Amino acid sequence: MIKVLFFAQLRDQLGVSELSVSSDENPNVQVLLNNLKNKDEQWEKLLSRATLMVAVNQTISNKTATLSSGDEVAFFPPVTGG
Amino acid sequence: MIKVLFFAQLRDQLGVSELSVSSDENPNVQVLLNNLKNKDEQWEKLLSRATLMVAVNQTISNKTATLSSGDEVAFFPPVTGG
Amino acid sequence: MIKVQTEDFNQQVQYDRLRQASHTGAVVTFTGLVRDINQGEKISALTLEHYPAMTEKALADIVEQAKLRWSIINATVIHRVGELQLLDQIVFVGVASLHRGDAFAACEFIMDYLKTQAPFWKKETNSVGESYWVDARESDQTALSKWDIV
Amino acid sequence: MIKVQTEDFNQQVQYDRLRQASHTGAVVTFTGLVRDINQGEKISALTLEHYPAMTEKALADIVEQAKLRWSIINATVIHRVGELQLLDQIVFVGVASLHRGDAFAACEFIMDYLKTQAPFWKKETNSVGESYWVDARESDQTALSKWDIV
Repeated sequence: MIKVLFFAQLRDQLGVSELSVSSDENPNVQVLLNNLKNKDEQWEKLLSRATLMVAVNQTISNKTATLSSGDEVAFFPPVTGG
Repeated sequence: MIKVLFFAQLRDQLGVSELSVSSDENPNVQVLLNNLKNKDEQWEKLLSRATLMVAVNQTISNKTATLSSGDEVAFFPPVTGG
Repeated sequence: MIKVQTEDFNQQVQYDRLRQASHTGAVVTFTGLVRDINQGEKISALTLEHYPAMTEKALADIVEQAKLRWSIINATVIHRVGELQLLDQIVFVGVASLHRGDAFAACEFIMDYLKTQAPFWKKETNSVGESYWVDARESDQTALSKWDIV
Repeated sequence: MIKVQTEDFNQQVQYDRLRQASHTGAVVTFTGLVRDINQGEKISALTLEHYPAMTEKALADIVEQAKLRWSIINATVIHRVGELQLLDQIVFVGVASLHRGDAFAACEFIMDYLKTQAPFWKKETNSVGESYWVDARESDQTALSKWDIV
């Protein structure tokens, strides 16, 4: 399984902070994103933003990153700390 | 009269920290410098250095600055504070 | 030293730790504070959310990047999370080096990188009690260009 | 605040003064210390000479130049003179601004300018008791080029 996390306004808008998905069906970030977008129009819209950031196993990553069981993938809006 | 000051290694090498010169004979910094260099070979050498800095009335200045009675002119080597 | 914490931090303690190593000639510190005004709006409070498993790792990575680029004797990053009040301290970055050029550059680089790469998010409450997530500033992205990243 | 003094200064006191003004979002401080080594030579002490009638004026001018270029809420420069020991603090520059870019740039500009324009001179004593005036570093001149001066 792959653990998927959402943060900040993205989490608020999706109404979900965490979910698990099958690693077989989600071999990389791009496929995972496509599968998540298929949930409904709201997910499609929120996860299509050009500014969406992704971290794989707590490191900033990109859509080509491959995934395997046990990985943690986080999606979040542009960071605003500091 | 014009008050002339020397600082740091320049003062040590000249052996003088302060002197007074006539304002009539020293209408600008360049003339003042030339007059001082005429004292002897050591003065000629030390005051000919390209790195020599000059301040007129406590403001960094240059050789074209005009002088009048009551002015304070300081010559010093490159600064090394901070 | 890298820390993510809810508690406040003390400037003198952090500065004293940074200045103590042999050969240190320059210490540069940056402190970010909760402004009482942001993008024209009067602010009454700020909440900082983060991605706990990732934040310290992200900050440590940024410091490592800085160490590859500049000569650094000592570096500290402290970032607060949770509820903050007006004028509270949010973040501290301090760098000690032999010479000032390295300390200035590394400190600013760490802040510029942190602003765009470290997983913290600000939620402001304005003076009439409305809460909203703070938008990312485009100037934080453009600030990165001086380091040849992006 | 501009000060030239023989006494030491306190980081927290200076920082607290800088951070207190309304709208302040960023405070950058620089502190220069007496290194225990300079250009390969082991140092045992340092004497700072200055041109008393000019130093505070020169520092104030530099801060004014910085205020023309960047948005500054508050700025402090303290420079010590006289006899200093190893690891002693020599100079403090602190700048408070709305945003970090202004605070970083103004603080570094003030230091770069001070290094080449303010009338202070260092005399070092090495570990075998020899005293000599410190040579100006060419890198301090070249540091100015990033501000389009020289």
